[in-house]
Amino acid sequence: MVKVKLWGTLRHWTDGQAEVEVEAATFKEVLDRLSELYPGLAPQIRRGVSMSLDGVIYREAWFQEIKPGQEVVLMPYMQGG
Amino acid sequence: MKSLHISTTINGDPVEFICDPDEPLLDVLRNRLHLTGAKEGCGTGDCGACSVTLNGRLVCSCLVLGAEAQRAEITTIEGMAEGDQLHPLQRAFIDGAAFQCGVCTPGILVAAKALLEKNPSPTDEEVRYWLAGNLCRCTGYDKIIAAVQVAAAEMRSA
Amino acid sequence: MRYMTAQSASAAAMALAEEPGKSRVLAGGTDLLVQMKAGNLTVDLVVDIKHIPGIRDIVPEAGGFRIGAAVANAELREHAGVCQQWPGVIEAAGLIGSTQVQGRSTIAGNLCNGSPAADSVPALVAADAVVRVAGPDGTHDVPVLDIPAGPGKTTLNKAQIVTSILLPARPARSGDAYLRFIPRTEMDIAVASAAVNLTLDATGTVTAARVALGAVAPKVVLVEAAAKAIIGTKLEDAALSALAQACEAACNPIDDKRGTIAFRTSTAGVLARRAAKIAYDRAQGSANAGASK
Amino acid sequence: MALDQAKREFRQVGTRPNRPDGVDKVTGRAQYGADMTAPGMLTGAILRSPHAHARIVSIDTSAAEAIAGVRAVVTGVDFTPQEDNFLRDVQENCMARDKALYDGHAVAAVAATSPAIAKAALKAIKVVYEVLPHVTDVDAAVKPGAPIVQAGRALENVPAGMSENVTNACEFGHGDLDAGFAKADLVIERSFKTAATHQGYIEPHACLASFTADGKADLWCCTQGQFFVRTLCSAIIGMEASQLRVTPSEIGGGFGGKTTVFIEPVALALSKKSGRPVKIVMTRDEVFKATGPTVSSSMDVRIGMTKDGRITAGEANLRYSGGAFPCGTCDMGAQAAFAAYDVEAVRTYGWNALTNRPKEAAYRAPGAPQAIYAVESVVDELCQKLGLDPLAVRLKNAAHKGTLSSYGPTFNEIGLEATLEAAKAHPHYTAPLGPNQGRGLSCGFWFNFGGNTCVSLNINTDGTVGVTEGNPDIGGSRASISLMAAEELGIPYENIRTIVADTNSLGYNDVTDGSRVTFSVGLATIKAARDAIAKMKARAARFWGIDEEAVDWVDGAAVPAGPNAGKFPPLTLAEIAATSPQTGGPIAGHYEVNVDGAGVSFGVHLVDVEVDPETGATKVLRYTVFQDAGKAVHPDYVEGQMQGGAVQGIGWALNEEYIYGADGRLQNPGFLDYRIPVASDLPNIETVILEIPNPGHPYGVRGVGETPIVPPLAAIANAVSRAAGVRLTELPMSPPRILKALKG
Repeated sequence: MVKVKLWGTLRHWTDGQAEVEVEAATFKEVLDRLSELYPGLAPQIRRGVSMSLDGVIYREAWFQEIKPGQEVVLMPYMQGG
Repeated sequence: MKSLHISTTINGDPVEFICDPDEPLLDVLRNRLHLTGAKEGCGTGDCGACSVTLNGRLVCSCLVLGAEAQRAEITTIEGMAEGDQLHPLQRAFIDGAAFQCGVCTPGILVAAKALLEKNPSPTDEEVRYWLAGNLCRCTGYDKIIAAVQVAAAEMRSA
Repeated sequence: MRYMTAQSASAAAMALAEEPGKSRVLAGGTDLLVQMKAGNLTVDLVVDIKHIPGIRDIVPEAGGFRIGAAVANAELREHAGVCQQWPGVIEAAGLIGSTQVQGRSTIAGNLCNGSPAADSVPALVAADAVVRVAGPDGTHDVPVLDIPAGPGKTTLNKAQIVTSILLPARPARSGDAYLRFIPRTEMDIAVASAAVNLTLDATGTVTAARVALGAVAPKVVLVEAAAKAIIGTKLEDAALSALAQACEAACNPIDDKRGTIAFRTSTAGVLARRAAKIAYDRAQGSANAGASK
Repeated sequence: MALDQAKREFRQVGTRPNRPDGVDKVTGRAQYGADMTAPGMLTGAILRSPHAHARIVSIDTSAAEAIAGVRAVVTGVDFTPQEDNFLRDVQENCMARDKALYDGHAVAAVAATSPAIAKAALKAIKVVYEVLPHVTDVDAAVKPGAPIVQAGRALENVPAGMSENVTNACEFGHGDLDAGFAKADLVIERSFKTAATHQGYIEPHACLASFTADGKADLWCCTQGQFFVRTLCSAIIGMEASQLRVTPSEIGGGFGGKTTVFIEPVALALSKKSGRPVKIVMTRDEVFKATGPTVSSSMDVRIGMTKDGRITAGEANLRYSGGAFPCGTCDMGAQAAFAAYDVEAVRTYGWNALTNRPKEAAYRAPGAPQAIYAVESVVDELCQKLGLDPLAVRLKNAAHKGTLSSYGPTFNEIGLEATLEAAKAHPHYTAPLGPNQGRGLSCGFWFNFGGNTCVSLNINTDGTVGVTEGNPDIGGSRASISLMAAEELGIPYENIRTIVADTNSLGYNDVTDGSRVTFSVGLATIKAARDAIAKMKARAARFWGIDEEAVDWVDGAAVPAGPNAGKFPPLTLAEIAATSPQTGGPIAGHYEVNVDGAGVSFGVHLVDVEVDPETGATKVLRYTVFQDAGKAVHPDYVEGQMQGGAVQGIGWALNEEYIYGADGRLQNPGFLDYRIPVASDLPNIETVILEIPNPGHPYGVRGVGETPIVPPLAAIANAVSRAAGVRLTELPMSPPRILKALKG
């Protein structure tokens, strides 16, 4: 199980939980499980989310492996100028 | 609108062109003569990217009519290097990384050359005020001022 | 549009008079071309006056200088005599636009463009300069104060052109100064400006003064009350405060993207005070000429 | 690809060679967007709405079409409506469909045989508008009863009951705010506003489109991302990406503003319709009215601090407006607001509201400068009121490894403390100040990112190397990339030529944004060089008849290693290249990747100003920028980013602003009254580069482009507020605003 930290906005669709647990080994699996378990998150996930893994931000790397114990944080899709 | 036939001198070369009476010299240079080194950043004399000299005076070519070039002497960035020898300012700008995007650079070089011809030993403040009409959005001007001073020093010792 | 180069003032006036459409005089073109580019001015005839003999000359006259209407400000600033005699006019002329604009712009053009914020106009008014106007009916001289008529407007008719501006002779112990306020250090239009021209007696008391403000009313303002406030003084603090107050009272500015009524009013007073001190120092022959550029 | 722990000594990286495009750019030879021409080219021009908000009742183009020399006219109906919201917004920003949403919104376009005819044709187009009420201020836009710019655009994250103009909402943070504020000795709450500012690149947008009868098209344009231009234009025009080749010209500045399209789809549509190449060059007026400014903002910030300078809680409400289209920049601002601080309780809320202004485009660290300005202003005021040293307070609260960041993740190695220490140690921090002078300090933060990147590296038979990359060189990146290739290959910098490719010559490259190019393209270049080296080692191994594994690459040559060490003389790159036809054919390396691991970036700015108490004029006296570059590949261009960003921030703080009249029209669409800093406004901008290697890059490189625009807003505001003795809370701090504050 991976603990996934959610930013404040997303908690509206997780019954207020700031952190949820999903069965996933990759970034893509995290996203898929979250969309299944919390359908309210799907629109944001479709628009784009990035993931921080132990403080390193992955913009859209689906196959990025998640190892047990790693800190997983969802973030809005990064943009720059 | 009746076109005008103009005879002029650009970078030492005799040049003839046809232009509309209301056509700015900048448009003539760029669109009719393919001297695209002068840039249009604003078209209203506020950015200096189109700087050239007209009878030895630094001007914005967007604020000169092509018609006024009749029998005038114009120099542009294309005339700054002598053959394959870059002007000291041009070298100093490359050496000193005095530009990032480079679109304001031709205008700044033309303006800086006019300054050094008038004042071979300007203070930094004099350089800054002289170039106040040449907008640069990339560099913060720091390296531009430094490069002008490097070239000025080289030209003084030459 | 037609473009013509006039070979004489009368030929220029004639052409302007005969043009049924919209006509404009071209000297430096730094305002005209901008207006044409903006598309809010469609011109049928442009008369380039730069080829009129003598119109690019500066000549001494009656102890002062006659400045041709097509003398570029860069040229004017290189004239040692004018610089020495009228430093305030020179600093005002030198503030018009960038170095590039200086290479083309003229004080006559600055005047004829009719902008309430024109830099050289308050200095010329303070100097009591006289404008020579040529028209189909000949030439006459007009005080510079009588030329502006409001934003973008002058009292000249369509066939009249300015051919020169006379900066008069001045008594000993005289000095002038011009200051403007802009948000940056260059490249802006004056938000408020002040020119002071004064003469001292041997004791350092002001015996004559002219104070003019720019950008604080539909046209340049000659503030006689401000001059009165300093005549008979040595610019003591009280006199300077009275000067500033008189200037503020003379302001009738607008709120716009460049400044507020309150800001323009208060700044006009500040600038007048500072300009008066510079002019005073100059009149005393002091080297302390803190030009704003 | 992680940092090469061994790669600590550099031979070329860190030097300052001349940029390869230098001569072209000092001789006027470099070709920018407007410098392109094509035989038979038409001039395109765009008709724009004079109204801030109006329904387009009808457009009659017949009179324009009847003018001799007019070859095509297009309006909104010539573009197929897009299903996708993002694409539809881009398209409708390029050409309005039912409503004109801001002053300057495109409503029709023409292509004609001369600029004069094009201008006449625009005048001949008759548009009937039904003028609608408008709103240009973000606070007004969220009020009940405000004119609705676009209905039905709110995302699911916007709470019910808000104005329909609110399209986006977000919340970040952690901890118990009430408990945090209860621990504070002093809590300050302030409201701030910042004006929209423009990127202000000197080169207006320009493009040349050539659409042929067989459905193929070429597009030349100045852009930060030719591949993204292809994505957008092919979707909008309804053609396959393979049929559209986009070639970037030299680019005259972008700063984020050239990451999207404005005129390119219009030029393509006109070219398609006319069968001729069509060039469109924006005027400066058009650039200001219709291309991307930043968001404007209205913000409330509350921060609690103990007497000894510990921040106990922070809260920010950020109301941004990205103009007439939905905009997610508030997400970035809300994440960045408190990123520099280690705070137990922090909460940020972001909102976006529609207004009748041009669509926001990215501008260096989009969203961060505003939020951090507000936060850093309040921190500074707390320091003032509690009598604390502002730098000591920043150090005391600085985020560091292990800090739970305000946007969620726990930080790993970050360079903020080291940057603050560098500022503390610098003589600027303790230099004396005169009367009416003040010193300001601010931290800044930006995420940086990597992104999709392809590099191709060709070994020429004469021993030189061509590098092909896909990101326009906006500030010397060809030099940096050449340096990294030279470093890796072990050959002289001069033997490498790096070019920027069109969209057919490489796979997809993300836009030049997110401070990504030196980091990502550099990484891909190093990898591509290693790919080529592996191939050259294989050739050498065959030549020597030994195993590939038994060959090393040392100083630009293959050398036998292990048991064969010293057995054969080294084979240089040039020698291997010269015989490549005989040894198996051309040698090239390439690398394709979506790079992650950019690492966040911090900067600290110090500034001294003097405020004229009688006029409110501010003079910047001294300015020093401290920033971690990871590894400065070409230090000149790193310094250039730091200096340029600082100066853009100075402009933002003091004078730059979009000014709208009561009629909803932009009052200052030109460089005369949109006042970017000029040379005489500024002191030298001193730079201090720190080099704390980024573990996500083989050479430790960290992006540097965006962070420098973040701190200046607050640094200047803090300096001005201290000099003036009164807290300024609205940008720009123009002289009338400062004078008003001074007079109470």
